[in-house]
Amino acid sequence: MSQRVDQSLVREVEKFGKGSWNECFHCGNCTAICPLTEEGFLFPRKSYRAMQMGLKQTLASGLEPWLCYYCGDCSTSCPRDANPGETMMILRRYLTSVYDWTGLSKKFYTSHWWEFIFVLILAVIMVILFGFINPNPVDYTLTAEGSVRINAMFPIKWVELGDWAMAILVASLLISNILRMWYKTVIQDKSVKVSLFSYIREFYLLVVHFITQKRFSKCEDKNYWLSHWFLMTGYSIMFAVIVVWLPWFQTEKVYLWYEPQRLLGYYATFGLLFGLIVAGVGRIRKKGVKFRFSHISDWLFIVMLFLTTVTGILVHIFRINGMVEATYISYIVHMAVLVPMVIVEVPFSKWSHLAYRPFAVYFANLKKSGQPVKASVQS
Amino acid sequence: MEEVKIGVYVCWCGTNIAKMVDVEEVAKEIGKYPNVVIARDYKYMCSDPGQELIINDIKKLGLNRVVVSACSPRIHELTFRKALEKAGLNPYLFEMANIREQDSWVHTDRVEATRKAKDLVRAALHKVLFHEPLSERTVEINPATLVIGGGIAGMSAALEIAGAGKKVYLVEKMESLGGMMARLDLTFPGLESARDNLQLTVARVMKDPNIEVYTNTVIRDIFGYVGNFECIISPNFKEDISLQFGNVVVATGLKTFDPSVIPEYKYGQLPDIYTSHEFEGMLTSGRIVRKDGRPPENVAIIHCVGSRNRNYHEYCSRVCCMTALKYANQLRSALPEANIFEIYADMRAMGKGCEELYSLSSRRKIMFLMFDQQGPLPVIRKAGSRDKCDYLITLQEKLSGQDIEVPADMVILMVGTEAREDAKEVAHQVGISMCGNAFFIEKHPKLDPVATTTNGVYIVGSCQGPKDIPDSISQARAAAARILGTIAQGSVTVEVTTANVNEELCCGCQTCIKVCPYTAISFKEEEKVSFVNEILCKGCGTCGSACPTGAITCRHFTDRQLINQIEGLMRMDVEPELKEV
Amino acid sequence: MENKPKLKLAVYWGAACGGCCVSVLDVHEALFDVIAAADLVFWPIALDFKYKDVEAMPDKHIDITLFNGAVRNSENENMARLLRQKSNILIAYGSCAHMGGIPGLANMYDKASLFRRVYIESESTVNENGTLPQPRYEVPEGVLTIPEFYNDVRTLDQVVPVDYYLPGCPPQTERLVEVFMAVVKGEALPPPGSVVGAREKTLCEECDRKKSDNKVIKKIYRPWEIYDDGETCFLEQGVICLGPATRGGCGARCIKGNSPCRGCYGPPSESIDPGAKMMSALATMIDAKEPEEVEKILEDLADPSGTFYRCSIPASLLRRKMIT
Amino acid sequence: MAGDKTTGIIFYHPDAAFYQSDAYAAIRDYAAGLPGVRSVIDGLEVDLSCLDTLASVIKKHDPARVVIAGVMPGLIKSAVARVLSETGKDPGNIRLVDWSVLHGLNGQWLELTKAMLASAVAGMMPEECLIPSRHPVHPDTLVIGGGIAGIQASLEVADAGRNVILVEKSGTIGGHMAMFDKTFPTLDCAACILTPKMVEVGQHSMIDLLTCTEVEAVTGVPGDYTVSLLKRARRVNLATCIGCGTCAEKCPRTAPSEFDALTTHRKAIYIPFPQAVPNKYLIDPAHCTYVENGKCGVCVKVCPVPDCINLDEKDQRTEIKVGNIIVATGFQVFDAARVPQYGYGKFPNVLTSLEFERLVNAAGPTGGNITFRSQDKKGNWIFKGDSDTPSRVGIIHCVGSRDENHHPYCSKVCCMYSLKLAHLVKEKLPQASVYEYFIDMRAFGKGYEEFYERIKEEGVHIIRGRTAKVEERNGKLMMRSEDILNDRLIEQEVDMVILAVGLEPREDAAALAASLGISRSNDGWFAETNRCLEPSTTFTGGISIAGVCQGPKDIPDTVAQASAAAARVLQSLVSGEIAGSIKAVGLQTVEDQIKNK
Amino acid sequence: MEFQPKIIAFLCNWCSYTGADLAGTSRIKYAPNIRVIRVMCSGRVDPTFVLKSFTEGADGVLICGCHPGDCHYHEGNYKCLRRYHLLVKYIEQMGIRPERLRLEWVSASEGKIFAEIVNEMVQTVKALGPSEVKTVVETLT
Repeated sequence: MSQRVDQSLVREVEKFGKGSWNECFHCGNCTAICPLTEEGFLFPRKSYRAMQMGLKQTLASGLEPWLCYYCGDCSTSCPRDANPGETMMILRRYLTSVYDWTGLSKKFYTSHWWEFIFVLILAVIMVILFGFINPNPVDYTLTAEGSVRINAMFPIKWVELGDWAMAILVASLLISNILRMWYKTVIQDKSVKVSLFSYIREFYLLVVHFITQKRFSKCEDKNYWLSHWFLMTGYSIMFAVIVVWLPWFQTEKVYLWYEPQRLLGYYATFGLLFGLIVAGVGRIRKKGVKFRFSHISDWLFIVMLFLTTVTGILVHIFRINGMVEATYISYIVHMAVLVPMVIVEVPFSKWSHLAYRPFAVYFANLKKSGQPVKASVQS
Repeated sequence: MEEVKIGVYVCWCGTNIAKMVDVEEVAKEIGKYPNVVIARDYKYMCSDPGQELIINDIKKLGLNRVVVSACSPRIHELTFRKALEKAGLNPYLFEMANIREQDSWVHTDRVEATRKAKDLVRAALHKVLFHEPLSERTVEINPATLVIGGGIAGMSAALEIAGAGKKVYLVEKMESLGGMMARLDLTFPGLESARDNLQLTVARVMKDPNIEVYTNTVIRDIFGYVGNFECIISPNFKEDISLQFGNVVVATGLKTFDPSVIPEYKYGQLPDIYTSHEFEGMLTSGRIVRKDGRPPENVAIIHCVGSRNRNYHEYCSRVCCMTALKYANQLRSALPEANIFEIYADMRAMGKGCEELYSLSSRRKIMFLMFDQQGPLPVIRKAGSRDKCDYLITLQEKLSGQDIEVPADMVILMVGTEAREDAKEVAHQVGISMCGNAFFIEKHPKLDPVATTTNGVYIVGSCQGPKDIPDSISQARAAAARILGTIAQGSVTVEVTTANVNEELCCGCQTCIKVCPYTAISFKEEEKVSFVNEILCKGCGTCGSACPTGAITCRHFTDRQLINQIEGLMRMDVEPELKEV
Repeated sequence: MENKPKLKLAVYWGAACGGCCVSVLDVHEALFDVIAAADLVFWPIALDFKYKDVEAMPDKHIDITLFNGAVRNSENENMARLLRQKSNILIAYGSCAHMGGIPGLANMYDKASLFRRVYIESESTVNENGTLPQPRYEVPEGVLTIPEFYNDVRTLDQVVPVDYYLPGCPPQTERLVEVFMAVVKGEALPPPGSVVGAREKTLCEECDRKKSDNKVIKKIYRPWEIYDDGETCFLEQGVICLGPATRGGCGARCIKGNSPCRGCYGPPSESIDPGAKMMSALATMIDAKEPEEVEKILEDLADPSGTFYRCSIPASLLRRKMIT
Repeated sequence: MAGDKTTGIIFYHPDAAFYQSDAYAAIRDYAAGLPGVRSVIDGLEVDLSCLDTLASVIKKHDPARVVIAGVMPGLIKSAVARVLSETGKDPGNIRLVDWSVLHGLNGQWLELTKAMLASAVAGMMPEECLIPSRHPVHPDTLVIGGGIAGIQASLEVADAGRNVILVEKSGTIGGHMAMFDKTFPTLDCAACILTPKMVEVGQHSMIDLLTCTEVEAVTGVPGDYTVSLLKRARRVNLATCIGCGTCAEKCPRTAPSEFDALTTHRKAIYIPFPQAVPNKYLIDPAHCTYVENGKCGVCVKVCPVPDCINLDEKDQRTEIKVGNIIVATGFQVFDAARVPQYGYGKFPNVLTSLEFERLVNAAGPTGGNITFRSQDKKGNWIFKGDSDTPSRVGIIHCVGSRDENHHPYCSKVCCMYSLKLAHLVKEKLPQASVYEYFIDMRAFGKGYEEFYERIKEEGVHIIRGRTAKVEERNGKLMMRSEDILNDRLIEQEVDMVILAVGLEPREDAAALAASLGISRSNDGWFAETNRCLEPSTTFTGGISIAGVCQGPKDIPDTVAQASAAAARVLQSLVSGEIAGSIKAVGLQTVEDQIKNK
Repeated sequence: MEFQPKIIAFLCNWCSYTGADLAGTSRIKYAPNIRVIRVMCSGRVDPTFVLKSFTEGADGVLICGCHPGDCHYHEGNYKCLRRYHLLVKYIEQMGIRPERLRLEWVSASEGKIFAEIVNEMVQTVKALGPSEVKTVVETLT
């Protein structure tokens, strides 16, 4: 079935970031130099091409943008300065909006105001919630160890409840988007039929890729992978301890440095800081192709995550040193950054790649192991 | 007949020859032959004293044949011929034996090398015996030039020649000058005004007192040869005029391919499908609209129409890719919102500034779609009412590997170029040949791209093969250079060692006529003999060996000379003797 | 004319078919002029003279000898020498004396193989003992001799010096009469070694067929393989005709009989080999550029030596097949 | 006409910053003051790429005729034409003034731009107004560069009986063409057709051939140039050297042979190649022991001709007078080491096309055997005739060309020569597989497309897809490419890779352009006066350009252009006068011309 | 003493003769049995010359011309090719080994190839032994 070419798609995608849409003369250099591309999943050129020609369906059903980890080799060696790497980045944003049924993702990506205001509203809500509606008076008493009694000030049970509510909201949004991704990329692709067994057999990939990001390590420059891995693991650990094990993690007792809470917390903090600094400095210096074109949404994510981390550190320092007001204020700020970040980024924006990436690897392997319905391309 | 007196000179070339060949022995042995008046060996024959030696011997001893045995004749034949001339002897009464490049330098056995040297010198001796004095011949050049075709190539050639103050007759079949370029709006890659540039050229031609322009004129007949051509023309199809000129420039250009023979493109069946040349008209008028007056929202440009496809023409028409890019840019500025599609095969943007135009076009939101010009061609069909466009073009897109359809309200077919219908007639008139594609054949595809095998006839511009404006102009001027060269000399020297027909022997079988690549041989109907036009002959000698009667002799390489040379080579053991002349 | 003594004329045949002698008879009414001017002193086919009679003649007794036939055996050679000695003018008469002629084709074989074929293998032969001719054979009555059969066929001039050549197979009788009458009238004789009774130009000149420059051979035909239109040059129809490389003078009689020229009049003066020029011309006409194509076209040319040297193998540069 | 203010001038420049420059202010002021100019529109006020604003501005000013001036004004011509035709005006009244052709004419740029504008406003072509003065012409012609372009131009002029001084930097004429094996698409051998021309130059009585000579400075006016030449010491007497080669036989020093693209070694005293013209020896001072430290002198001792070799010879400067100059300096090939991903210089069997051209040449280092590079005793990588032959050869197109990282332009000849090289591999090694990776196949000339088809039929694998990198894996070279037309990723194992390197301006092109006073285009090639009508003339009168130094081109186009350059020379020599420099024509003259019209 | 054949070579001026010169300037060594006759074009080589060479005692005849398509005179080498094939057929019929007559295309850059051809041909002819033509013709006269 022939698809209609459509120049409007370029205009549509353009809203997700500034690319060099027509520079490419299709020499295939980018695909050939990419260490991650493989038979059946040729990119970046083919994704670029689908976008250029306006082949919406091809694009939506493609997993390729998620298989790219943006090492930038393609862009560096591109003979036409067409920047295929950035195009893949933009396509990831576009696809995020394609999977998102709420339409918010598209709003956030294509309008900064939408995103800012949404974040701001959430932040204000948090400040109001923690700062003004909180019925507890400021508790100046310290624990025996001399730390601030934060759990008393902000009842941990309520916070945990809120945590869970937020997690469920975010997770359900994300899962529904992942299901849509699955539907568009696996089910709608009529060229392969995936058996149930494959779903089970390939499942480990999801886990492995989530934890190791080992595809990224196939890129030429291993440093990117390392810093990204630190960031990811730090983030994941932090996420897990504050959402799932909050009561265990956030107690009034001050743990000794070798106790797991402290170690996990420090590792996560280190991982986050290291990853964020590398990404941030890289972006400021525009060192390396992948940092050359930073979208505002990238910045927002980095800044909010950075602020969350910093405020978290401050809460920690203030708390163990018994600085009551500083602790409470920093905690409110921490919440005012963290919550909007999680709600905006996890299902609708940059963060979601943490989920889409391993799923893409998983789906790609499903497709590979699936029965070809017919030869898709003649040779 | 005067007695033959031969001087033989054997060169040492320092040690180059002497090391491997006993030159003294060679000279001694050759000296024994009758008619050999003197046989010397000398260190450097090519040096001034060496040449003096020969000159003095010619003068003192009355030598009338000279043999030098030294290096390759490709190096010093001319040197020694000049020495003979200096001594007052005809330079062709000379023969060279190559005992360096083909003897001393390639052998390791001194005895064998010396033997070989003797053979070679003896062979030269036998050959030179039959040498005849030959004289350089020249043809006077009529300084006027005929240029056939008033396109940019023809005009450029005319201007270049006229600029040197020489007469040019410029004959154009159509009503006005300009040819194909007159149809263009802009030129590629600079997007300059074709019209301005053309008008400038036409004005210069019309103003030039040395150019006589005949428009609306056909050439009835051309006869003659280099330097002395004549033609009959009929200006405005009225009474005939005869013109005399020394050289001819053929600049008849080409014509465009008729796309109605390609069923897929439905040219002539659907209203808004245009050839590139029709589209130029729209660009000039500033009105790019459909037949019903609405501007198109989708414009598709299809490349390689009639080119690079065995069903039509196998060759590439060279200019269409760049023209198509030019259109894309012009469309983009005239219709900023329109979707523009370039359906191309290979983007041939190879001239100076062309790749840059391609990349500029790429940046201007033009969708490039690649098809296989040899595979199934794109098909244009009428769109349905819900398609929001007039036509749909379906094709297999090669860069995405997908079957796609392209919406279009207007389709521009980049028609290829082909030789004109009357090319054969022109070729016949001026005596040049055509290749399989009916373009005229140049004398040498690399080093002589504008001359033809017929002396004094030059082909320039697209009649030789498709080309763009600057290349056509370069060719036109190249021809002008050649013509100005001959005019400056006033005459051309023609080959000395030509073929010649002995009419006493020629039986008129006409075997030789087709053998000659230069059409130098013609058949004289009255005498029933062949005739070599020695102005056209280049002296290859192929006719001489094709002639079954022996009527054709090839000067300086006659049967007798060569047979004698063979005898000289082989008869080493017999008593030294030379046949009497 | 009456005052002059009559010329003494001799005609002899070597290895020949007799056609040349018949061509002499073909003078018809001109015979009276000949008889009036000449006495025939020797002509084995018509008059009963013996060798002895010739031997008895003083040297240079005969004014003109027409020697036809090639030199095939010792008798031919001896007679050639004898007649040379007794004749003022020795004319090689006809293709065989001139160039070896049809008997010259035997130079494609050697004596042994010819004998084997003729005396042993040929279908009509019964020769159980395999007896072969012996030049000398002793019988009780004495020694029998027959001429010795040579290994090669030679032209007359390869045996003795020849004054003139009168080519043809057989020569056009008119040419003979012309030459003869010229001698009789005492006209200046051409330089010795000349070909007389033939033209300097080759046959095409007197051939009436339409000729053009369109000599392009895509396939070689034998005459019976095409429908000859009777008008167009044979070569242009793909049929090998030796006319372009063969002296004229015969009146293009073969051509008029719709048969291509076989070259009996021999090559023109500039050719040192009778067939090479024609081979060269013919090859030039072949319309092919690839070696395979050329070979393919040449496949139809089964017998180059028999085609281009039909009447002239002994006079060719190679003279015979190399059998060692 | 001057009375009515009917002309609107639109300035168009792709770079908006230009509108802020002083130069632009001067041009704009000048234009506004020209007679007949009604209004000036530019990118400061109007987004010229927006049709609507353009339309409203044009409607507001309502000019009867429009002059669009700037860089590539043709880009908006059709927009203006559309607006004019929609408002009922004649779109035929649009004039374009493209001053980008003046690129590089620093001093004269403003004057000439004004002149072009003035003439366009007056309804004339610049060429009609910029009428150079006429000068008497010196009968001699200088040709710079002895490649095929220089050879052709020299012969063209000399055959007309005019004196030519042909200056060549190296020791022989012949240029790059002499290094080639075959020429596409007819596959005739380059030496067969070139060497007779070289010999002709060497023996021509009207050509004064100066090898080892460079042009240092040019002064004077068209028709009467004084050229200072630097004659590098050849150290071998051209007149007496007999080319015997004894000296080279005994010379102890070697150096890479330029003619063999550095794939073989020659002696320090050498003939560039056996068919060199002049066929005389020369000394490479960079590698001569005597020149270095005054010791050695073996060549002098063994030379059979007395006083032929003079190791102490010094460079000389001379001056000559000429009327015309033809510049035919050619090109240099792109340095493949600049594309590190192809591993040139790292892997011995990654070669440039020029190296392969020598390798496959019957007169080359291996006598035409295609063999691997191997190390000699001194450790140099060289070609030897008896080494192994490759069974798989990859050819990569567009190395250094069509690449924003290097040269954005297309080198024009690489596609065709690559096809030719593929054919030569197939011809010499019928069993070998050849993989050719291209982007767009540019088979544009007469017989080229047919040649392309023929090569395909010969079984060469022709793959659309640029090779991204060449790596070594298990001792084999691995080429990684996308096979775009077959939707595959190819990792092709090969034994040898040929890099189709592009052409680039010679290193010394800038210096030469400066001394000649000619301009260069953005990419460094010498610039012609008018891209459309004047492919071989320059703004400096009496100086023509020919061949690749003007832009990449194939041999026939080079030859045609060389002849075209000669045509202009002959025109002046035959008529006895020469046109002066266009750039020397003052604005006043132009204005006078316009007034007189 | 080893049999030293004599081979007559007809070389065209533009490609093959230049190629043979190149062998010299490149100092490539080859067997000394070759005797070169220069003609302007291989199309000039008349079968008469070849036959004459054989009767004069040549043990082999080599004809060299420009490669197909390269002829300085456009098509002379094709004429030569056709004559060569006919000639080979003829001499074979006349009992001369066809190996004694050889046609090769040698370009101006193929000095080495020329040397190889010569060496190869000398080897071939040596193996065939002396040509019988001259002896046969001599015994007849």
